[in-house]
Amino acid sequence: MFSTVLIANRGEIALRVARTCKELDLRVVAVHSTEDRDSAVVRFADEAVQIGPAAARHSYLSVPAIVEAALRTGADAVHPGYGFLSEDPVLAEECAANGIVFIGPPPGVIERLGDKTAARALMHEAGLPLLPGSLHALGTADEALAVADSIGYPVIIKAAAGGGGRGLRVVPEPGAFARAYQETRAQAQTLFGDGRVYVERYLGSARHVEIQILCDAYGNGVHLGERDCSVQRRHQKLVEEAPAPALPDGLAERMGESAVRGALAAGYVGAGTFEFLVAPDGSFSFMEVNCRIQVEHPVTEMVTGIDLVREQIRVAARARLAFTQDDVAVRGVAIECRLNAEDPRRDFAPAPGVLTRFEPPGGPFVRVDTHGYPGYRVPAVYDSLLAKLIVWAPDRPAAIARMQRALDEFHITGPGVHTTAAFLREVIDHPLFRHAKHDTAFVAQFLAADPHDPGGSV
Amino acid sequence: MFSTVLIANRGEIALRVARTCKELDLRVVAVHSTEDRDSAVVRFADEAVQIGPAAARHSYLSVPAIVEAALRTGADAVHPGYGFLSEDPVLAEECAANGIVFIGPPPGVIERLGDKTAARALMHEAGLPLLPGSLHALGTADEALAVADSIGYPVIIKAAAGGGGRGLRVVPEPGAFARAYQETRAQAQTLFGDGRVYVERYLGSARHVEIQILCDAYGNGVHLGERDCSVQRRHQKLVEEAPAPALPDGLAERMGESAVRGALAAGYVGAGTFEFLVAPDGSFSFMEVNCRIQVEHPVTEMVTGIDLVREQIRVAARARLAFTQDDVAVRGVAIECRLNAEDPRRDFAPAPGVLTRFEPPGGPFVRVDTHGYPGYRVPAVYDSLLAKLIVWAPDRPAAIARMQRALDEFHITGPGVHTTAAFLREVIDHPLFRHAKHDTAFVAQFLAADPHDPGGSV
Amino acid sequence: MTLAPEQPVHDLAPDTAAELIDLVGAVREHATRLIVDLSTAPSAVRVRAGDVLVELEWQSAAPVAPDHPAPTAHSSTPATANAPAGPVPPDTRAAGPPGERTIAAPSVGTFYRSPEPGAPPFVAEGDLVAPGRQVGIVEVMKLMIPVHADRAGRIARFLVDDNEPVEYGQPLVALDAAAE
Amino acid sequence: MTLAPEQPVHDLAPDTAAELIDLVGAVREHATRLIVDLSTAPSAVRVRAGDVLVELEWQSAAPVAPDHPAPTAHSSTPATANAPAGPVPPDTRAAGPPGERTIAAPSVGTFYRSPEPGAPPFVAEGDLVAPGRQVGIVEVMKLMIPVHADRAGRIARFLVDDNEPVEYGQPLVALDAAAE
Repeated sequence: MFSTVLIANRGEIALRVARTCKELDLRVVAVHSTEDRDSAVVRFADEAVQIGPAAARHSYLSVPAIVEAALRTGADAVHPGYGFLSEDPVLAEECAANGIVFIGPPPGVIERLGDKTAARALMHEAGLPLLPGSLHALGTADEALAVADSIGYPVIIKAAAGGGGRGLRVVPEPGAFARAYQETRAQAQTLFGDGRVYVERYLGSARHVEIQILCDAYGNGVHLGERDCSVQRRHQKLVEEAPAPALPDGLAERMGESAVRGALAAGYVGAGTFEFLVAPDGSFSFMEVNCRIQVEHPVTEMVTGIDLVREQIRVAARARLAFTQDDVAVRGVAIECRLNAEDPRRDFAPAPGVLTRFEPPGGPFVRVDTHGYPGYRVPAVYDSLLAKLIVWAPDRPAAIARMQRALDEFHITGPGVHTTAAFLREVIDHPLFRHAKHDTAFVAQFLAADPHDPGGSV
Repeated sequence: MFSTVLIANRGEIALRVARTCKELDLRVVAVHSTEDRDSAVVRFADEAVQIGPAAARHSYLSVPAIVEAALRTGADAVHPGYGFLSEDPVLAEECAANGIVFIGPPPGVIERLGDKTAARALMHEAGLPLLPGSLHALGTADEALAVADSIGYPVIIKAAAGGGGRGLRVVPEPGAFARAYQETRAQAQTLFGDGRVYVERYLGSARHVEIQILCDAYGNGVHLGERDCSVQRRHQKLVEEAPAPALPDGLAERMGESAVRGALAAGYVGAGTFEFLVAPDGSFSFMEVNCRIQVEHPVTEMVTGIDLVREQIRVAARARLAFTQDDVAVRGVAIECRLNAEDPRRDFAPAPGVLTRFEPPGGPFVRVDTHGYPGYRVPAVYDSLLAKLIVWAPDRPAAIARMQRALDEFHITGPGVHTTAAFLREVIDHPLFRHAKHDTAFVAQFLAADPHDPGGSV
Repeated sequence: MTLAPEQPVHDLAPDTAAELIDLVGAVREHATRLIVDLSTAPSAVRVRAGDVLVELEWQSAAPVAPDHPAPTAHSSTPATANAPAGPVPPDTRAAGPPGERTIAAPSVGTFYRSPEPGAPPFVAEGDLVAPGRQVGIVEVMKLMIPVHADRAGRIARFLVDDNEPVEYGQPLVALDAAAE
Repeated sequence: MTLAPEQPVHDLAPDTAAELIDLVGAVREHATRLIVDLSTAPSAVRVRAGDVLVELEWQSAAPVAPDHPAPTAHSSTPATANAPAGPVPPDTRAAGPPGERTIAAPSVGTFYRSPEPGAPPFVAEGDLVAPGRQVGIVEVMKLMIPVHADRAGRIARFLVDDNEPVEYGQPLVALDAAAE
């Protein structure tokens, strides 16, 4: 096992990782920007290093600054959290070159699965079902149009280097294709420095269901069940739950087996997520692999009892998986709500500021993962995720009732500060969600009919 | 099901009960003294009634005030919590007389089991093992001495109307008996208005292990496993865990079956606790029944996934138990620490005051039940329990590591405010506890060797 | 300014740093609560305890919206531990003009102005009462608890109607104590 | 100003430095909390405990942006979003006499005073430097980042030894700007 783990992240996930490190009796090094010098993880860590200014590209995205901090503090492992450098093969390589363990898959695996077309081709070979579409990045607009025509409309154009809901464009009919193709390529070049795109069929009504997998360095892999993340706004997840409600019998098991097969084919080591779309007819299609711990990992932890960050650290330290697929049992239902510092009445504009009141809910089967505390100043320059509220219950109606209670109990106020708590309460209360009849279009439909978003911009 | 539940209690348990009521979509009425008008449950409840002054005997212990408040607010059920009137047959009777459901056992059952000698006799009949001792209250000192002599020393003298660790006296040898007998009788008269006492053998080294039971109104009963509450200071529990560590194989099951048999023999309805002592030789003896929800109920909830307050309310509403003994599965290990507003360096003297900082821990598998919040003024006039910190993990070492982490994360400060958090950290760290070699004498021995209690008064 | 020059404190023995740290916390807390508890924003506040001083001022009469601790509607009464038998400190919920005192409910229950239905009330508005004079009844679960004036004065007005439910400590009767 | 002159406190026994350090921390902390707890910004605040005094005032109704109540040791620097290439606002951890400015580390890394081992340092204490003059190097992962003076002045002293690890923003060199 390691002696010291440097956490190359901020916000709730940095604290989340630090907590498990402490439980494993590991020394914790936090790195932070000037903006985050009073952050919860800095207060929690054994040591903190200020690695750069507020701008993430010179702090949380600076590989040299992070490796320098690791070397000087004697860290023998780096946990990248999610976002930032979590899926950057360069950090993984630099860590390896300096004798530091990167807690994540090997750099080559990150690189291959990070290229969404390469990942599609690899999973196709491994026998996973894909949506009709291109297995390789597309060339000229005419070539791409021919592929789109052969798939049938609507199609979705995606950046090969994209992921996390960015660099996407839906094309409803052939006449709109050429322009959307150029725009997506240009956007991909801007966002990812890589203009390659691919096309696949777009499912207007589908469930986003993903499988959590865990592999050790000895070729053993298990899945920890599925999560439903269909409650999304503009491809950003808002509410997640495990298990996925109202799936056809046996579907989750088949998806789980597919994910493990795909992971082993890719040489995966660590915790990862296979994202699938489930069509109304019950068929499922591979979308992409996320080579990191996910924001929504707690719902899997709550139903399996397995601390995913602990297992990440264990397998990174070359330990074998301590359990087999048969040992993994899912109990009850867990739901997560993401409370963002955003104002739903102003089209979810960021609403940061000082938290004059910050009182998380408590009591039975309620978990809060947050870096907030009374007096904390939510910075304007980073992601607006302020807290994850997770509840568990024996069944879904009880979990929904518990989430309602817990959301009502969460008191966050401050000058200029708004959160999505009340909006999430309405989402959870909605009959479509309560009856598990929702799909990925649910929030957009809900907002279109709702005064939260009077401009109707969704 | 009910429409409105009045909670006849204060502090963390009032909020705990209110949370489950909300989840069951029940209207919540809080009652409070003048001292508690800004309390968490008052803020949480749908309606609050000020029923009396700070002195509990004119507020939380006033049956007329509570029933009056229930009638005027349209409450159709009263939840008594623990302590105060939770085991007072008069409140149960007055509720019944006014058409209100008392959420607890029938008055006759409370009365019979509240008389510790009657309870012993009843459980003896039901075949439960008792410690050698008197089955009835004792008469003259000479008669009592003869009983003690026949039991063999040390013996313990207990108030028939006692319970909860009050009204006890240990007698090491015959010469000390007469005086201790008179003192215990006088104390019992003062504390409980009932001078009757009984005698049983005193086990110097024993584990306190208790069984959680749940019975419906149709003669169905189950147990939800055991809790070890051996970490006690002056008969007050400090740390509890489920399951009990290092018990001989099959013992917990035998105790569970005994408890259910005893409960059904008593005509029990609701949630209750059978307290046992487990001797070093692995034999167990019935001690008493607690006819209420216990402070330490969360550890059972965490390992079984069953919300005990919910089940209390359901069976009080004449619902049948929704599960059988076979459905109850214990998973992992849960530990609870009681954080009291006390100063361990001043012999655990109450240390109340305003909480200028109050930041409970969070993250994976951590639960906090507390009525504290930033700015809350902990009153001096009530019990010093400020928060219960509960953790869950797949095994005991991981649960202990998690508790250490969570205790370190709990920040409570204020002028004059002290808590037992750091003391509990030392208890949890102690090799005897870590290796589950501790018994009910553990804390006293620990304190005798420790600077917390320089006077050596324990 | 406005925050006037401060006089030195000569007579107190020097405190230890630890004592001062405790004290400054308490004084600051009380200053905050003081402001929070006020319904009208002050333009300056000074709280001193021994060697500890907290002062604040505001440039204009901007509303000081009390933030936190978030009190409920009845936060401003100091809690006390009086038994119902003794004089009950009234809530300030229905605070009247200065000089006016209130008589508070000795129990949760129902307030009656008369000994029994149809009977004349114990007292009427405008009556002069002596200390100990009964002015009403609070009934709790068929238990009749008399309500007495705890001082001499003139009955200014009833704050609660006949046969109305009351909480413990709720002001029942306004008494003009100055009118004695 | 509006905060009027304060009279000295004569009669208190001199505290030890350690006690005063504790005390000033606590007083500063409470002053911050006091401001944080109010939703309307005061125009002046004074908190005193014994020999320790914290006073603040604001010239206009400028936004009092209290950061938060539990700052770490380096709480008093306003956070900024400058890129390393630009001038780095130094921490006030090693604040010197008034008029003195510091040059801050442009990156986490190791500070060197000389271009290479054994070579003479870029500048020595007492040197007059022009804006843009290189005064050192911070090495991060074999990348050499020059440290420049951002204004003219005299090198007052080095705040970090040669070959010592530094954090981003850490003051490296004290510059007497008035000595230009």
